Amino acid sequence: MADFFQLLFSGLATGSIYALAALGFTLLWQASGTINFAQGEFVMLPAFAMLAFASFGMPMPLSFFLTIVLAIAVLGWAFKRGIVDPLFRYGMMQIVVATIGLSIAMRNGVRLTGAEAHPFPSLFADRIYNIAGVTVTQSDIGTLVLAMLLVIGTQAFLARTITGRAMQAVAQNTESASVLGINVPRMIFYTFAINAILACAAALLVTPVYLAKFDMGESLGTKAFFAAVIGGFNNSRGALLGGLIVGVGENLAAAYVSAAYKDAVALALFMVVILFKPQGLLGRKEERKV
Amino acid sequence: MKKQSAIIFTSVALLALLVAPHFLKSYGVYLLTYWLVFILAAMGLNLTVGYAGQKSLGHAAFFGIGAYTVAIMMKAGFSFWLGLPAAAAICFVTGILVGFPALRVQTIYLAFATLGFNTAAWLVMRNEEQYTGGTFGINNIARPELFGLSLDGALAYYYFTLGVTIVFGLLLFGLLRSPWGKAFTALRDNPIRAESLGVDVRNYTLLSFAIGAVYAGVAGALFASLVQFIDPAPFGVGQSIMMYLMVVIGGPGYFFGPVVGAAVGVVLPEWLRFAQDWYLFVFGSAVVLLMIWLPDGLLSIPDRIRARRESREASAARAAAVTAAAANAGKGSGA
Amino acid sequence: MSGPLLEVKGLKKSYGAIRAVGGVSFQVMPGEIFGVIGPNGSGKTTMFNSVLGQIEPDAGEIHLNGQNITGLSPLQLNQRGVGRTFQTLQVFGKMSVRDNLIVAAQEHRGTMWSRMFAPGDSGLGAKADELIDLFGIRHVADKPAGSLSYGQQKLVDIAMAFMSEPALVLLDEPCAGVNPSLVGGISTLLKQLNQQSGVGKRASSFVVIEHNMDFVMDLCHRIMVMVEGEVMAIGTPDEIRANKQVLAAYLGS
Amino acid sequence: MKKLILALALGALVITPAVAQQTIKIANIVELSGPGTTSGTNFKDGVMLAIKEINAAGGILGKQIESTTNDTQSNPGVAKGLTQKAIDQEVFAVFGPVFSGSIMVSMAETRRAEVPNFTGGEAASITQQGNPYVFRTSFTQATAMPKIARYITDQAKVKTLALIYVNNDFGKGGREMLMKALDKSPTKIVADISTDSGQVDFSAAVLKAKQSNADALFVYTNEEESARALRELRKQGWTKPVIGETVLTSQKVIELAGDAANGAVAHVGLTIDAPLPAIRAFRAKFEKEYKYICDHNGLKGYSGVYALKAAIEKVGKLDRKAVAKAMHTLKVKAADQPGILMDVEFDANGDLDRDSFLTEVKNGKQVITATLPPLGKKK
Repeated sequence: MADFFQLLFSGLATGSIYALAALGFTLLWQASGTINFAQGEFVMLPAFAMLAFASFGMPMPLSFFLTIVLAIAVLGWAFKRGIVDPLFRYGMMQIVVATIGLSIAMRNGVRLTGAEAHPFPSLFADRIYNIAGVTVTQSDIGTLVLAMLLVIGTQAFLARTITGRAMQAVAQNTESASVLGINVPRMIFYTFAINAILACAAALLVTPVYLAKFDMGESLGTKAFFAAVIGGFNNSRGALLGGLIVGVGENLAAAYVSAAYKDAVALALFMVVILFKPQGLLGRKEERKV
Repeated sequence: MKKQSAIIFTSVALLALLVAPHFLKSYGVYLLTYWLVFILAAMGLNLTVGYAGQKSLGHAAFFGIGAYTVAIMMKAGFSFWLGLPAAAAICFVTGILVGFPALRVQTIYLAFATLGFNTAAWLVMRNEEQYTGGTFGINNIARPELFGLSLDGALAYYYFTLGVTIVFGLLLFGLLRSPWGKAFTALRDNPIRAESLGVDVRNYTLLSFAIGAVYAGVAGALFASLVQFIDPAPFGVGQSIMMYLMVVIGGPGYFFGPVVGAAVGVVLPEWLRFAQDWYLFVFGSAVVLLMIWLPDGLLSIPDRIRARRESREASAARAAAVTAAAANAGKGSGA
Repeated sequence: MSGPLLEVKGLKKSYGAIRAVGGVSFQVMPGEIFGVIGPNGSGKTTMFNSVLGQIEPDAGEIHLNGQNITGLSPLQLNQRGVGRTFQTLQVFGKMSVRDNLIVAAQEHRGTMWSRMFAPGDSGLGAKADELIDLFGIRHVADKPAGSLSYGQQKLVDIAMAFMSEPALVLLDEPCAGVNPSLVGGISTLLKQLNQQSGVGKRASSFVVIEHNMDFVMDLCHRIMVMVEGEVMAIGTPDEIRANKQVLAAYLGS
Repeated sequence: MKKLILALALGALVITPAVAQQTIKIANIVELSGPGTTSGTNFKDGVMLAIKEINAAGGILGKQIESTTNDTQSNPGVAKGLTQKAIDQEVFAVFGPVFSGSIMVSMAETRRAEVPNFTGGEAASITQQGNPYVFRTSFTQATAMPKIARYITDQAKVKTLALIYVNNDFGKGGREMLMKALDKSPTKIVADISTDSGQVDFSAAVLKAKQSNADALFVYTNEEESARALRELRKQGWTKPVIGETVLTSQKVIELAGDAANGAVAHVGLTIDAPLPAIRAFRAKFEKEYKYICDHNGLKGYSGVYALKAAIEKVGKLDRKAVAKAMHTLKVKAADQPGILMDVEFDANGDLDRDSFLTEVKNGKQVITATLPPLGKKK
């Protein structure tokens, strides 16, 4: 039984990381119908930016702050203006292809600085706790708690603040939102900015484990994508649920089913969700338009 | 007029394809063959995505199924000529099965479902080692013979691939000109209206997947014999996304879109190698810029020029009308 | 012998607690133009969609030529000779006008397999030309349908419904959004089509939903008035005009 | 941007045909993107450093080495084309690729064109096909695994062993060779645990190893995954021996795993931490040139070029066939050819053999605990 909880807890810690990246997927999808295939790279770039600032001797909090500013400008504003805005009216195909191109460019651009994995300072002390036979590290707990707080905080922001509600109104119905006098382009930009900030936060939390490497976004992006679909692409809470399900699912599957097919469990769930509840476990149904 | 120029253009391109390899060394011939293989695969995807409007991100799975079918059968001692139709048949059936989700879900959800199928197929290729060789892959896949002629040489295999591509290209062209082509397009543009007009949405959806899958399967079979080695890596989701990119960049729903798109996906990175370390960065950026510049694909350029000319003429006509009206009004007030 | 072409018996449909259609019955005779009017929310569209197989009714039966067609899919209905138009524009934007017309009837020619690699116009070229001329859209016949003006697209949309020479055509607000100057034209066209002015090989019946009262009164042989999911009256235009109850419902009590 | 223009200019230079026979052309065909990037980059940098040194010292037989580098994207289909391109350009030898799938296709091409091909791959099957033009730059798994198996059985006295491997050609090849080597020994493998390349969470894998109650654990994954596995082992309180091959005690793993790497034991064919002056000097040069510490792949590329140099000098002329023939049974002494770093011996298959080391991580440093003689000498 302790073994089970060991797996469960590790899975939750890993899953909360997926959730954080998945949240960005769902936010962008809701606000602008963007499926960002460069989402993993959006986490990788801030990790390198922080390392770069730190290498100039800046303290971590300052480099984190500067990275956020930079990310809002580049991953938020420039991404929206340069890629999403011109392609928005053409639909999903074009944005998918453009973000694929973007991910190739980002990954290989960073690769030019080196193909090595770099260690990344952890926010948490290197301490291990033993609770009833289950060993957890401080970073497991810290990552889980912080990631949950970020997801819940984003939720609260969207639900409780005027700006957040305006953003949700835009996500649900752009036309009526603009009739209500909401500045739609600005709200969409806010969503992109939040996505950029979340990416920075995710970078801070995941990089100590994933290690700063040019291709770290690849597997993170895929897992987050699965998580977002399972949870519900148009629901931010779904991202959390989806992330945790994928994280826990692959651990339990590796231990109790087959390590080689551990991804198949998340995959099977993914397929079932798509075919029988395509809006995701927590997503709301989208009307099929004639 | 448009038809004539298309015929001239096609014949010139064909002639170039026939003559080109004689001016190239083996690397160039290999690259051209590689390109042809991807043209064939992308043609199939263009039918599924570009004409029938079914968003598929699982095309590389069919490509892999075709490749593994031929490789495994040839290793078991069967001829390539048995493997090729087997690959096509297996892909056809799998394509129909994969089409069923498309009857339930559309747009991005369909893309997700096909992506899931691709991942599942890839896991099988990697894990079922006794059949597929797992991550070691299958090595020394032979090239076929045709009427006693060995296709082992680079040039012979190139012409063989070219021949297959042309035959399948003509078949697709014939299909798209037939009522089926219209039915697929109707399905893409407006499935509900199509059904109310008697278009059997279910059959055409499934067939759009199945026929697309056959093209990918045949391409996969040619790929296995071309590289003479396969492992699961080139049949993953990444490859599906690349094929999707080829279709969209070339111009979905344009018959020659895959030709241009596969050139971007296969030949462009090779050509960009002069940029050395930067080449993939340049490639990725080029894709982004191309998409922003031509969201409907490279082959939309003529349409775009025509549309621009027409709108210019229309606005000129409008301006003339306004001037005339103003002149009339002037007269009226003057009187 | 000359029984009703379409017979709707006791059709009911509710959405949760809201009753959309509560027991509607009517008959449409061969060759008849049957109008359906009623205020918004009176259940016209729900009734329409039930007949067309878009939604499944809770109760009631629908018969075509005496055959029960309740619950058949739009595809099966089309195969049995039911055509329709939609309230909003539903042309295939990237196909030419001519191809739009051809695709509207090609599935009635031969089997699916016989159409594979068959000539692109399915032998429907002459038929399409006939309708193109009738509808006066010759000058745009080779343009993509999506590039036409709204009125022109509406004409294409209506013409498509007649390509397969259906026995019954259901028209959902054929004048919605159309320039008033074109309304009269559509009315004339529909009358011509109804009287087989060289198009249909047999008399076809129409069911028309429309808000434009003049149009309905001018076009239809009989009219059904629906209010709150019920049939208030069925009769000739003159009878309906004289019906006090209808007037009250329309002018508001 | 300047870099790009420079690259464009360089590209143009590469395309212009070199003056025949004045230089020795070498093609690097390596993984510079995709999953093999780290290995490929290290290998290429090693090759380039050797070329630079040799050219500065007057070249081989007085001729300068000229090199081109191309990225296989870790894709055999691309590797095949690039090998043909190199052959079209009439290179004297090909270096790379490192991934065994890619080398399988590239060596078929080089064999046809009779061009010596130096691979960084460790899969046993590469040299089992009777291809006279393919040469190793390191031990094969077929050489390394028996050495480590001997250690596991005889010295560590392990009765039951758990095995964590990465599910790719590298991991699976090593797993097969280890199983073969342990087949007749008293050591039994009691847990056989597959992990994915790029895997992040090793809790399930480590848990399974723990549940098997094995005396020791063998970890055979790439650098980052090894580091994560070591961390997870420490977290879950694993106290039994952790054994590996080459990667596990490498500098990169120690850097990434931190304290968790302490105590790990591995057999290393050629290590950057070997207490040999030649290797120390190489390490310093490499770090100065490329600003990172190279792994065994860098050593492979570097020493591979020197092996080629030795063979050409032995033949005394630029004749591919003769050089390939000389490579078989070539013995190079570090005393004569310092760049080879350690005495090395090639056999008739193109495999090489030499001393190797048993290493352990102590206080965050790789320490050599024993030097193992070549496998062949014991026979």
